[in-house]
Amino acid sequence: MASLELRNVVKRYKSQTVLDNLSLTVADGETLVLFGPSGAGKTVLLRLVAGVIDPDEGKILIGGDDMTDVDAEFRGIGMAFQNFALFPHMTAFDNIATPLEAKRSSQSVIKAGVESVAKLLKIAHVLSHKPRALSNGQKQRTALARALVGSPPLLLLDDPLRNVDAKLRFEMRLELPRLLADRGATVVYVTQDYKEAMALGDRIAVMSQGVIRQLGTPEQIYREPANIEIARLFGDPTINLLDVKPARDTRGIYVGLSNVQVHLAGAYETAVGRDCVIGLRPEALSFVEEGAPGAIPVTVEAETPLNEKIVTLVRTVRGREVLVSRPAGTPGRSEGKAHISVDGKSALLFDHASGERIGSKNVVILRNGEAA
Amino acid sequence: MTAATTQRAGPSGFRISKRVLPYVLSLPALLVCIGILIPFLTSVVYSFQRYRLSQPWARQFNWGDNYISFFTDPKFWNTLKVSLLYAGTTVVLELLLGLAIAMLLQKRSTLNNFISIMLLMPLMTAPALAALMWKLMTNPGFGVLSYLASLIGLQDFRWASSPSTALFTVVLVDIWVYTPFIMILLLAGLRSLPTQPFEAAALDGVPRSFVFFRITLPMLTPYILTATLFRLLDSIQQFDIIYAMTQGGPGDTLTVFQVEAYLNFFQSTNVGRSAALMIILWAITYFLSNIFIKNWLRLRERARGQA
Amino acid sequence: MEHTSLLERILRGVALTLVVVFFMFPIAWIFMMSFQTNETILRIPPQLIFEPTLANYTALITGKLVTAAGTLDIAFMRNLWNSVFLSVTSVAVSLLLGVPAAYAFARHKFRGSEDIAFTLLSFKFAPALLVLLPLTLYFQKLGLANTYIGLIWVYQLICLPLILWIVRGYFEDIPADIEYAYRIGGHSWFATFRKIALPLAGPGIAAAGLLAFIFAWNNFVFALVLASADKQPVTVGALAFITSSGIQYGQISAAIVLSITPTLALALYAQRYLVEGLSLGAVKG
Amino acid sequence: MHEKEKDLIDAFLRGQVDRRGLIKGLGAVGLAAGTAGTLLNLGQTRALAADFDWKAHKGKTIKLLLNKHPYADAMIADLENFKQLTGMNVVYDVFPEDVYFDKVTAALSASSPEYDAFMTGAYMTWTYGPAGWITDLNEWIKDPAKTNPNYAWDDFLPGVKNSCAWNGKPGGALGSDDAKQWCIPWGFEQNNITYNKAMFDKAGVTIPGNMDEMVAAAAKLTKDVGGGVYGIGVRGSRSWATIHPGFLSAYANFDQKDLNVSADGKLSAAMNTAQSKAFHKQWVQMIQESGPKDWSTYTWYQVGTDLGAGASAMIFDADILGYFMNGGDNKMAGKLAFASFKANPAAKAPTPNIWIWSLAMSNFSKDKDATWYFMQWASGPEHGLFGATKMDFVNPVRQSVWKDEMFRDKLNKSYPGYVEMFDASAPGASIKFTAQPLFFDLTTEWAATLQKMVAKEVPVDEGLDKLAESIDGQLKEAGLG
Repeated sequence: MASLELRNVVKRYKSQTVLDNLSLTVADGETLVLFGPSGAGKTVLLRLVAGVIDPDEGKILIGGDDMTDVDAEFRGIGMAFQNFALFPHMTAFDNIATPLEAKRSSQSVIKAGVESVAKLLKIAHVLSHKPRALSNGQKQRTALARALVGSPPLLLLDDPLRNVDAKLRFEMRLELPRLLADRGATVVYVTQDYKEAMALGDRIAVMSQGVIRQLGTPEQIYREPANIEIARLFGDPTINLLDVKPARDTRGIYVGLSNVQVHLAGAYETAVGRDCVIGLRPEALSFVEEGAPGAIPVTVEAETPLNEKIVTLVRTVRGREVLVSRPAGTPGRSEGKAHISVDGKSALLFDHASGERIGSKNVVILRNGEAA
Repeated sequence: MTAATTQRAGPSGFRISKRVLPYVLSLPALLVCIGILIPFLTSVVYSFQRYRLSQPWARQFNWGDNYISFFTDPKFWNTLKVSLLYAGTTVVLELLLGLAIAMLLQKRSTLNNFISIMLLMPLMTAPALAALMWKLMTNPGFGVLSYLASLIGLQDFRWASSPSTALFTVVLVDIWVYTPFIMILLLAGLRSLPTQPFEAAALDGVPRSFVFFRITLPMLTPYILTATLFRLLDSIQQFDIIYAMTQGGPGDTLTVFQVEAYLNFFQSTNVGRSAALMIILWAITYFLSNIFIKNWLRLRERARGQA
Repeated sequence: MEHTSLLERILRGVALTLVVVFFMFPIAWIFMMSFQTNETILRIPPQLIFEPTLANYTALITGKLVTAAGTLDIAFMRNLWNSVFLSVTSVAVSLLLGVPAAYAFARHKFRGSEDIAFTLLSFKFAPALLVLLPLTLYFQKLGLANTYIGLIWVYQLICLPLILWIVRGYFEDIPADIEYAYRIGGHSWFATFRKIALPLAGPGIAAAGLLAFIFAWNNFVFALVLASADKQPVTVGALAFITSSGIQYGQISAAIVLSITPTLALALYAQRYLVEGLSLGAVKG
Repeated sequence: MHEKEKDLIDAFLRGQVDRRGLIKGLGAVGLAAGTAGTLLNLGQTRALAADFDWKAHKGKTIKLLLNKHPYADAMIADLENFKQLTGMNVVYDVFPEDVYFDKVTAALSASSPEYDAFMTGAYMTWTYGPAGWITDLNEWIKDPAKTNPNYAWDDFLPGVKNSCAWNGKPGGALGSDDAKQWCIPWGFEQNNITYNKAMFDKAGVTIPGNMDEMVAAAAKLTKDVGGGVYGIGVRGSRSWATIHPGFLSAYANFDQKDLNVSADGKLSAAMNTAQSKAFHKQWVQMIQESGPKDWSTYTWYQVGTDLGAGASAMIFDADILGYFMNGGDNKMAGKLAFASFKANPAAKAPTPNIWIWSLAMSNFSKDKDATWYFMQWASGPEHGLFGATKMDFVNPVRQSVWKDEMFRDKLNKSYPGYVEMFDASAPGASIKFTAQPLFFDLTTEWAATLQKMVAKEVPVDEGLDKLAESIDGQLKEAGLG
């Protein structure tokens, strides 16, 4: 058993609070992604769990045991660092072997262990090289191998793909989930890349300023972001955010977009008459013919292909810029006048002042450490 | 058995608490030095006494008299001026020269490595003996440097014996002896700088002067500060070179603190005054190094922030 | 950095040559004087041509010096041995005490760490003269006067602050993550210190150690004041050639050459560490 | 003993080999110079043993602190005889001259019992005596039970002996009735002229008879000898050592003093008199015109080296400095000559100031009686004669040694004019300074002032007035003025 639990953890540096009364539970075998901008406290949290820094307050439990005052080497953790943190004076083999040596394994066990994990990560041919002779991708795999080799029940991966090139990152993003699942370990994975978070996480914890803003499955985070900030972080191209003031008519609650009333599906009663921000995913917008119901006239400004999508920047008559995304190969407009329609069901509504999403349902919002 | 359970057995073995560990590591060094602190305090007491070894009957506390008398003593102000001038000149020149040499030798090659070790040889020569050799080399008759100077038209260059060139001469010897110290520290510093920023700058075609002032210097600053600090501490306490070359002369041209303190102690046996002089010197170095350390720590902090 | 123009390479070459000439000329001159007697050293004007003699070295090594005032016994080799012994042991003790302390200051920001570090440095401020007189008194009471142990202790004043502060800088330059990675891998702090921190800061330790060695080697006032003639280092020993019947420049030169040799050998042996800086190329990119 | 050694010693005794040749020869067969000397002196030792219990301190060990000096070398060469005579053991620390007095001050100021006796200069006893570091030796000298009957205290040159005796009162006359004998003179230096005869001949210069002639002679030598040779070597470093040799000897010849002592024992500066100013002007002019170019760095060593290497035509400094330069591997070895010097035309005789290497007894010695046994032997007539005739123990302080024909012959043979010089100036030779504890402060400042005058940073008159003012201030501050 290697569940992980943080209870009311506080970490301060000088006068600055880096982690503010944070609580979190990761189930055995679960992969939790810590997602957030730099400076959110993700890395600090990881180091607290690893035991290389100490919390000012709170407890850290691993597998149900209180590890708060236990030194790093006794916590049974494997960790991969963003900058790889390879030992520059040792070969890749020796680097990977260090956790096995700590267990005083025999030479043959070490050799077998290192070679098997190296084969798995496709670095068997560079084991005799020192880090300075390795490519970035090989360094990254070596670092990962070192974290995995001892089969630790708890794996901490600190943005391991950050410093590798795009191609490798893409490959790894495909490989890693299988790799981690095969190990059966509990994983805490830190990233700033939402796609990585979506691809790898059983659950994602979105952090900013030392607080977990939202904790949920990737689906939940994407569909029901807790606030504007999270909505903006997840999704590529980024979500369109427009100031609106919802109103009510007989058909329900609507917002006015370029004189077109777009009716929203959701419990937004409280939003009526308030200053709000509507969040429209670019894929929730689509080009329609003039005269179609709810067609909003726009001017096409520019068009870019993005992966398998085509993203179009359009300008409404009020001059607001909006991104529209459609799968590549589907019809659209690349210039001139056009019309778009909005899928009111997938629209998100946020309070303008606080940025919080309105009408939450199925959404777990965490604030000040209280799990909802 | 899982890894976690095996390892959890560990804490029962030999372990030092995280909080105690740093003290355990640093205390032996501190204790060894503290022993030296006791004589230091004794000297502080001496500095508040009227204490001439040759007049033991007149020994008594005169409290601040030794210090107060300095304020009205033009010789003291001269000492202060000369000491600071000497330290400032040597440190600045050695720093510039040391940095320049380190940059010339920065590229790793067998020749450069060999030259850098060879350049350490002046440092390996005991300053008192080095000064003796320089004194011979600048002798107007037998001195090879005087001879060479005369070949380039300096027929009557008086080196350490003229008030106008004495400072120049001892500074020259100091530079000769101690520049290698700064050079080797900065060379090690230069060579441990990360290469990425430089490669990036080279790719972007950033001008060399910009690279030097905006990348090299800031990254090298902690090393520069360490080297400068140690050099400054030694330089302001310089004795060997000055005493061996000029004994503080001609006139009172080079009566730096240590020369005055030495003469007061060993010749006049005026322990009180000698101790007071050195306490002032100590205070000055304390003050200067405090500034250095503060900056050093700040830079370290910033460097770590960037990483 | 490879795009150096021809002009620049020439200028660099010229500059380096000037540097080498300035720093090496006196050394070369001393080296030449060590093969001469005063008769050829003291010529007006000085000349390059001379008939080399090994007399100076013979005198130093056999301990017999023939001067205007007769044959003198000299203890130069004994002085040389004292220098080696005092410098080596002092630096060894300093490393033993200073490196762990430097590590503590670099890695553990503990209560009062900066104060302790500064205090240790501040011993370097104290002019030797300031502590020497009272120290002689205390050493006599403690039975440390005229002992190697007492001298090695006092030599810590020279070596310890230097090692502490230079090595500390090197430790701080090792990214903490590297050490964390090792500890998380299941190793104790001591194993981490020994297997990671020490090897990585090795060049820094070597450089600081060598500098401390040089400063210890060049010191003479401590031994002069605190010990008797049989424990004097080579720096005091070389002064013996300043005799009332004249300065024996040839012998002093030979003494300088002999006294530089062990240090130089040490430096050449350790050169790849000395000029390497941190061996972190891979980590720091 | 091996045959070779025997042969060598026999040859020496037959006069076929000179002393240096003997020592070189013995060294070549592996025998130390000291041992060689011992062998020669064995006979004398046997004679010493009469009428006195030399074995009273048998088995005891005393330790000496010695300066690396020919005097110490001579003593060490003869030491085996003392050991045999007394059954005592003597160990010693020898330190280089450059740092010797620092070592003495360090050891004594710490009240270290390590050393029983040590070498010192008479000036230093003006500090050591009042500080309580050394013992008044009268107690032993005057006790027949402790001093052997052959010691002959009266045999010492009176000027030299008295210069080592002081009553401890600032300004107290040296050798007064209430004076304490702080040290026993061992060897001493008078300040006279040593000159390069060939250079004098070449420039057509004769030995100067007074200050005016010296200034003129030095100038002419500088001009006419050529090859960069300058006229006169004198010391100029920022140290008491610049004042005490030629400078003070000439100064005293004009009846000038460093300090005045008033009837009530107060001291005041005396170097700003008109006569003193005139003398200073002459001295400064002489250095500017004909001294070494880097005069202000000149110590004993540079003055000697230049003379020995032929860079200077004469020196006005210690006679034994010239003596040393006339030997060894010096270029001018055997080409130097000696003359006494009387700066003041009106003076009757030369009045050289002197430096006295002496033996003092540490107050912290654990066995002073035993120490005195060594001291009386080391300063006794037999060792004096041994040192003077067999080693370079010049100048001996005993009149009996100076009367020794072998010694005079040895000098006359290789050191032309030395004996005459000595005979002319010895009667007037004594310390010309006023004994007082600020000796080093005042002389160092005096030297610094001279440097400023020579560098033309301050006019002579003004410089002396300032110096006197400063010295008066310091004397007052120390409670002496």
